[in-house]
Amino acid sequence: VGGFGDEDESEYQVGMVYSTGGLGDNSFNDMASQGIDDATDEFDVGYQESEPSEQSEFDNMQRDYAEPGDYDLVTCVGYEQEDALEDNAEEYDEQNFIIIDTVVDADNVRSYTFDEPGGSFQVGHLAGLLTTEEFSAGDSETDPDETVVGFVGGDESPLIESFEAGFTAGVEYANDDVDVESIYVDSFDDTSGGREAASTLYEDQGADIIFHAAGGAGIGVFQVAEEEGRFAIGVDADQSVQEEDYADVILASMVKRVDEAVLTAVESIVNDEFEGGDVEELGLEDDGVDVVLGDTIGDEIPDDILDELEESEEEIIDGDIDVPDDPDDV
Amino acid sequence: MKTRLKRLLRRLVHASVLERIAISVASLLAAIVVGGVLVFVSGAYASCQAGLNVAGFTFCYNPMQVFYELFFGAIGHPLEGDWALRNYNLAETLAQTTLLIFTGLSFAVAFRAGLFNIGTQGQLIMGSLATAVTVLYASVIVPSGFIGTVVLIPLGLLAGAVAGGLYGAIPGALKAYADANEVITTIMLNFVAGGVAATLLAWQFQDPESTNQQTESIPAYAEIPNVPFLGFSGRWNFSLLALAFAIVCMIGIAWMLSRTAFGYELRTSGVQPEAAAYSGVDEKRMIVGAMTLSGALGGIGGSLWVLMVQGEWITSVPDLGFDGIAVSILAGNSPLGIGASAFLFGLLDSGSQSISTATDVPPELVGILSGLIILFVAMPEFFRMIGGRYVDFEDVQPVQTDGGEPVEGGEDDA
Amino acid sequence: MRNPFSILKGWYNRRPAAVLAVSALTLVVFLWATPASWQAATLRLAVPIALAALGGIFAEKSGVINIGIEGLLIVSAFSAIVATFWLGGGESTFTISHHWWGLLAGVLVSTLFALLFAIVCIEFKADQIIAGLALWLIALGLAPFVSRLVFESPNTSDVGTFDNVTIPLLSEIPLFGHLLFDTPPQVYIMLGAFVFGWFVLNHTRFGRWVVASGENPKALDTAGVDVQRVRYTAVILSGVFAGLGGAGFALGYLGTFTGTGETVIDGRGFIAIATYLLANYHPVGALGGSLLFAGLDAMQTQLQGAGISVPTNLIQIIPHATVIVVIALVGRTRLPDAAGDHYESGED
Amino acid sequence: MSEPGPGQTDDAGVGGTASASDLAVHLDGITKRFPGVIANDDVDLRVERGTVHALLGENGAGKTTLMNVLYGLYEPNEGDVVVDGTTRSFSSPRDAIDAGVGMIHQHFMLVDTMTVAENIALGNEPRKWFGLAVDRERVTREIRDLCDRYGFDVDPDAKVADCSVGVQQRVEILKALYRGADVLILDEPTAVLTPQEVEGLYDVLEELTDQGKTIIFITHKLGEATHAADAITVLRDGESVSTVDPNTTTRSDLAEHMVGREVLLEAETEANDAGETVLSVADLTVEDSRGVEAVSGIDLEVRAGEVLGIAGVDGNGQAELVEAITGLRQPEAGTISMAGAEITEWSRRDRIDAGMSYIPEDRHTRGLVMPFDLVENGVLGSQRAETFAQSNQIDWGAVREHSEDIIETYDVRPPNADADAEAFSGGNQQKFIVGREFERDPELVVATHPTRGVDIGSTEFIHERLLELRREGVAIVLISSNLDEVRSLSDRLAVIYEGSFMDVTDPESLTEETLGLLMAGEDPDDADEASTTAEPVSEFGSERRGER
Ligand SMILES: Nc1ncnc2c1ncn2[C@@H]1O[C@H](COP(=O)(O)OP(=O)(O)OP(=O)(O)O)[C@@H](O)[C@H]1O
Ligand SMILES: Nc1ncnc2c1ncn2[C@@H]1O[C@H](COP(=O)(O)OP(=O)(O)OP(=O)(O)O)[C@@H](O)[C@H]1O
Ligand SMILES: [Mg+2]
Ligand SMILES: [Mg+2]
Repeated sequence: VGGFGDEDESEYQVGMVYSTGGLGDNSFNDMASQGIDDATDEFDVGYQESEPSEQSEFDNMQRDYAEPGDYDLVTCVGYEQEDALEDNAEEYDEQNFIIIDTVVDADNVRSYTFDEPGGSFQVGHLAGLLTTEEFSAGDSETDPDETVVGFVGGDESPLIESFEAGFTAGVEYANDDVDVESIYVDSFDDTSGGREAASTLYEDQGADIIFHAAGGAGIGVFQVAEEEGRFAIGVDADQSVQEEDYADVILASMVKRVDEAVLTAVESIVNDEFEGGDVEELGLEDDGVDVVLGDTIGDEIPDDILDELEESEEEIIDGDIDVPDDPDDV
Repeated sequence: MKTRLKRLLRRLVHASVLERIAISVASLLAAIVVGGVLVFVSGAYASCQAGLNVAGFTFCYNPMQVFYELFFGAIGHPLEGDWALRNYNLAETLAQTTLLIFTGLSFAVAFRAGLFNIGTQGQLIMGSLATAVTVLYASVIVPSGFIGTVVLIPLGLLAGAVAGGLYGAIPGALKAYADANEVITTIMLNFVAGGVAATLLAWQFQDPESTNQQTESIPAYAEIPNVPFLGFSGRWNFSLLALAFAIVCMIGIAWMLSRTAFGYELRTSGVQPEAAAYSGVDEKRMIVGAMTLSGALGGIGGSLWVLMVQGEWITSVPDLGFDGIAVSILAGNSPLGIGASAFLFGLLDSGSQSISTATDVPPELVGILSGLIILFVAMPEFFRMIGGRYVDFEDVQPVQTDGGEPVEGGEDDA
Repeated sequence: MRNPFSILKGWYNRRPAAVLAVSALTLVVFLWATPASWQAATLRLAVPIALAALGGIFAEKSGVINIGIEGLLIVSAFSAIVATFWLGGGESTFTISHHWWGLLAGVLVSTLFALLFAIVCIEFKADQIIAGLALWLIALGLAPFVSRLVFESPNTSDVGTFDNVTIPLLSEIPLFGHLLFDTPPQVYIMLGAFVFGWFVLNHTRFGRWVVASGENPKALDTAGVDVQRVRYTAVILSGVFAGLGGAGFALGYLGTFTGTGETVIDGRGFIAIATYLLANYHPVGALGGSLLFAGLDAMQTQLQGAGISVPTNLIQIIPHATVIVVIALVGRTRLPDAAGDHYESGED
Repeated sequence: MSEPGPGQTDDAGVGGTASASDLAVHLDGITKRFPGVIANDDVDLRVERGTVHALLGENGAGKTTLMNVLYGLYEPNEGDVVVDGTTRSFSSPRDAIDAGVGMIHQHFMLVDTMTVAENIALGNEPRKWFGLAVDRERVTREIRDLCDRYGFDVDPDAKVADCSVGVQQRVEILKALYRGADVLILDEPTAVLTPQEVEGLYDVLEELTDQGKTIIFITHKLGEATHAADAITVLRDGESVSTVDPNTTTRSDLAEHMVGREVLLEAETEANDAGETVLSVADLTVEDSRGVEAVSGIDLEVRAGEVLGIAGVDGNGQAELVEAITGLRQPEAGTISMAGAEITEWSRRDRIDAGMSYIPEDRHTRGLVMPFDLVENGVLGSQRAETFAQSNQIDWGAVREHSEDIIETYDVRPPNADADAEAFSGGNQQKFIVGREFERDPELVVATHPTRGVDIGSTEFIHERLLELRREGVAIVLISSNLDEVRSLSDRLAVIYEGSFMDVTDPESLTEETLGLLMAGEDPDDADEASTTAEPVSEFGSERRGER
């Protein structure tokens, strides 16, 4: 029995398994989705998507694509899928997989990781410099008297902690006197949790800039930033474009080019060049992670600050600055 | 509350088996019809390249296709070429069936004792964590291989039953000794279980190698083994052995309820606690006992989830406990009916994956369907009104043999 | 054991002036000592709990246990967001009037679901607890289902939130002025609804009938009042209140709706039920209880922000654990005698 | 008041002598059918204005149904309801209320948690503030006025739950009067009252008729009908048998109309030698569910082959006393011993095993599991006894045999062990319980209201069996609010009032009047000095009719 619509007759088929934040997060998952959409435009590729709402569903969703053997590539988005994929890569050793944000050591899996600490260091540097300056843009302004900036994390996993570590290191690099206050929402989709965290940081702790790595929960951070007339820094995608309603509070975004990763993986399949077992590390040097200034207010950031950012970027790439990936090591 | 439950139970126990089956089937069909209409109508709002054009709208979803995928996809598309009985989809369905038998029994046992245990989910979380941890720690001292299997699996099940049972005993004791409404406490204890289990994990049992919140994987020999030749492929998360165990437990509970003094007392407590007390049942102990048994069954469900499906404990435990409520209610809370009902919900669950891969219809449809099924099962009166035109459902007529006090009206009198 | 609420009342009857003075002083110290962001968050987080509890009070006092109130919160929150989104022409919108229409839509949808629930329970004599659970499960599936159609994700887009409505002068009052008089509309709605609900229950004929219908429907029937109609009205009212709560929460606080897991409502409807049971169906007590649970909820982030490192998972269960402890201490509140029973006139 | 007519008249009798305009109520050929039952079959009832009209009949005769038709709760299948000369069709109580009909139901229709004033005004609340709020002051004022007019002493602000039954009845009457009722229907108003409260009620009825109200009074007690009514209509099996004038009709005539055959009004007991003490209770204090002391320091002793009767108005601690003895409630103080062993701390289970049988007051909630069939009910209480359960597995074959034996011996009808308990009529349910409890081979039987709601035939049978057990040397505690029953069956009779025994005596030595005083908590010795005219009990107060 078929549907009312027509069947997909593309030559190559890709199965997408997203992370639990789900599509519509305007950041991580949407970037991956962007990548596969780009790929369908460029190649004769069709795809199916699965959006698990629980971590325990990853295993089944990966199997669903691997079991029939009809898919040329299964894309696993997010570090949460690591354990499930470790098993499945072994059981379905003929199936090609890629995984994003973590490493699975198997011959049929290609892993893509990003230098999140490096990117976060950069936005931390930016925040650390701005918070003590008198800066206003849109309806927001900094408070030069308060030397606090904030970080809101999705969950307390090593990956998200590496954002915090890089961010904190960047802030301290900019100014030793500035403190970073962090709150973890324990969810990537709880807007209200993001709100509460941001309220606490802006109102009670006196933060004037918050960097979030909390997926959909980060929207709560933007909402409060707008209400309080403060700034926020986006993550994964250029959120001043994706969340244009908040463009007037988003200073910059720490972008991870997940779309590029997906696109190149599909390309390698189409060109029959796919190689498993490799880890592709995407960092500042190849723009795998990057600081993208806010679409609306980014150009108001003083040039001297941007110059300093460029210098620190060089130093990281050259290895002169060693960015920690654990908040305890900062 | 007491009279309400009493009346409900009376009505459920009262309805003949045939009527119960008729109502369950009718509820299922009604839910499918409503769900089908929903799918069709929502197709008008979805976007698709081609669809069915009616009255200026483009309908993207074909309800027939959706239900085809839901029911046949779940057993591996038997009407299409090269179908094998022991296929992957059926294995998924049966794995889910196995787990749901336990959570369904868990709800049923409490319900038959007059208790609404909404807390099977929490009991399952506790049971599954206990299983994983026990097996992991024991595997250090128990030799691997066959002996390991023989020792670790019963040990894991026992740990699950004990932990689930203890966690079920809490709301039982709160009800018996502090008069706390079990509907509220069990719902709250579900939330608490999630938080406590995650905290315990972080505190002691986290797999240091993993970025996820999970324990280490249990050794392969502690996973429930596959039946050679007969069984499904070993790489799938299903074992006939576990299903057989579930069926044995199901029959055991049915036997317990109908044949033993404890079962008799439990059922009596469920329909008429005053009569149970009159017959010498200690009401408080019965409440705690029934909740403990109910929790233990939920805990075993959790054990099997770890030992058969997941292979480790992770913080996101699937909603098997909530589905168990639906399973049991559809089965009229009869242990033997739960087998069929669990299979149906197993189909729905595994079919929802077929839906999400084979169609564009959001798989949340399945959640709506199970809600609708429960809603329809809850109102037998609806079907009686419809069915009453064709069949005479009323099976009990008051017997008036002498001038004694009139028999009370229907069960639903105010 | 006695309900703490009635104990308080006992004290109040003996020493009203002293009790008032002590309460006022406690409140002042409390307002002064706790962080402003926490107070504001508490008030806003209380909205869905308090309004759902008020709705639950009406339904249950009339004899219909509406455990599906959680489902009503879900559908109203979700449909409020969707309606606001659509009014904005499919774009995210920040036009305030759209939010008001969205609120109306949320309340309407919730009321429709309540009507459905009433028909199922009253007309078709469904078991109320099971039908309520079904209502919750249906809502739990329906919201993300529709969300995927509209937004291609179980989570909706962001439509922004209501702006604060500031009442001049009053908002200048120290300590609580900014809290009560410089706040988004749903907080005013909540407070207004409680005054309305309390008045209706205690001072109007309908309020008396609701009580009688839940305690002894036959008495009401023989007094010449149509019990079914009273129950229909009460259940529909519960839909209206829950709708205001869900839609107000979504549009005034969240701006989006998250459909994964237990959705963004996340058991607040159940906490509402616990709240009114604790308050023994008294609206004022229910409001207090809602503030308590909302305060505990808001405390999680406060503790983290203050650098107190208690595991997050443990902090998050504080409200739920509190419900259990309080219920165990208070014991069972007396449900209305006929709660859960069907009533049909003319049966003996 | 009408002329005293001949003892028995046809339907046109008492009512027929008055012109139609004097009839406050005329029910003309009412037929009301329920599935399987014709509750009223072409019933005629004519009630004159300003009179008390009694409606007399056995359980299930159709009295309540007929009045529910008049009150608009049921619509009749056939016949007309004529009130004040106009034919009405009531579709709800609202219509009846508007036509000036008020009804005080057998079970009070009061909301316990609300105040007297709120109950009285329910559904008719006056409003203030543009119709927004209930005008409570006005309600209170109007109730005070009514109380003054009819000489009631009722506090409008009291919670109904705190009022005594007698006061609650007055609240019901006030409720009807508040709605402007001219016709008041009282359904078995005396069932819950002490003899003294009954007297008070008669005064109220007189006051009401003096003020022009019409009263319809339902009862199945002959004495009440002859005592209080100006006319009596007898219903039997849903049909109106006759309408008679109480002044010219004898009680035995009425009884014959009611039952359709001649009736023996007393049971026979013979002397019996009592043996060893089986049950002894010392200084027992028990609290009820609300924590109020319900039984205060009771002592009692029952010996083998002896029946101890306990009389009293319901709610004076009988229920708590029985529950303490049978192990369903833990006493606060005192001891209970059975056959020499102290059993105060024993569980209910242990007491059953020790040979204690218990016929509970409420067969619907305790004595039988309604949705279970009689086989399953036959093992209730014995489910762990050796005879039926080995190693906790119930031998259903043996249980079935046992239940079928009970059904046969105790003539339970229909003799179908597979039918659910709730499908049996009350009398047959009771026979089954009695059989189960008697066949347990008991040492002690605690029988609470063993014949309540049971028809005369079954009552006789249960009494016979009870006396048989007594002959076999079983100790029996008999609690009943039916005075005839306790007095005729007991060897010794205790009267309980507010948790204490007023007196324990030989029932023969008690008059109806002293018994009434004792049940009302008054010391008959004081009363005896005041009035020396104690009536012989057998007359059942019918002589007092003349005093009106
Ligand atoms: N709602 C009902 N449905 C079915 N049968 C009924 C109903 N109400 C009454 N009956 C039947 O009608 C008959 C008359 O009942 P009714 O209550 O009028 O008797 P009654 O004379 O008031 O008896 P009692 O002295 O016990 O109050 C009985 O056989 C009873 O079973
Ligand atoms: N008979 C009456 N006449 C006039 N006003 C009254 C009367 N009874 C109560 N009131 C007033 O009505 C208001 C509400 O009374 P009520 O006691 O019903 O409400 P409450 O105190 O909110 O409820 P609760 O009894 O649960 O505490 C109070 O202000 C009370 O003073
Ligand atoms: Mg009756
Ligand atoms: Mg009657």
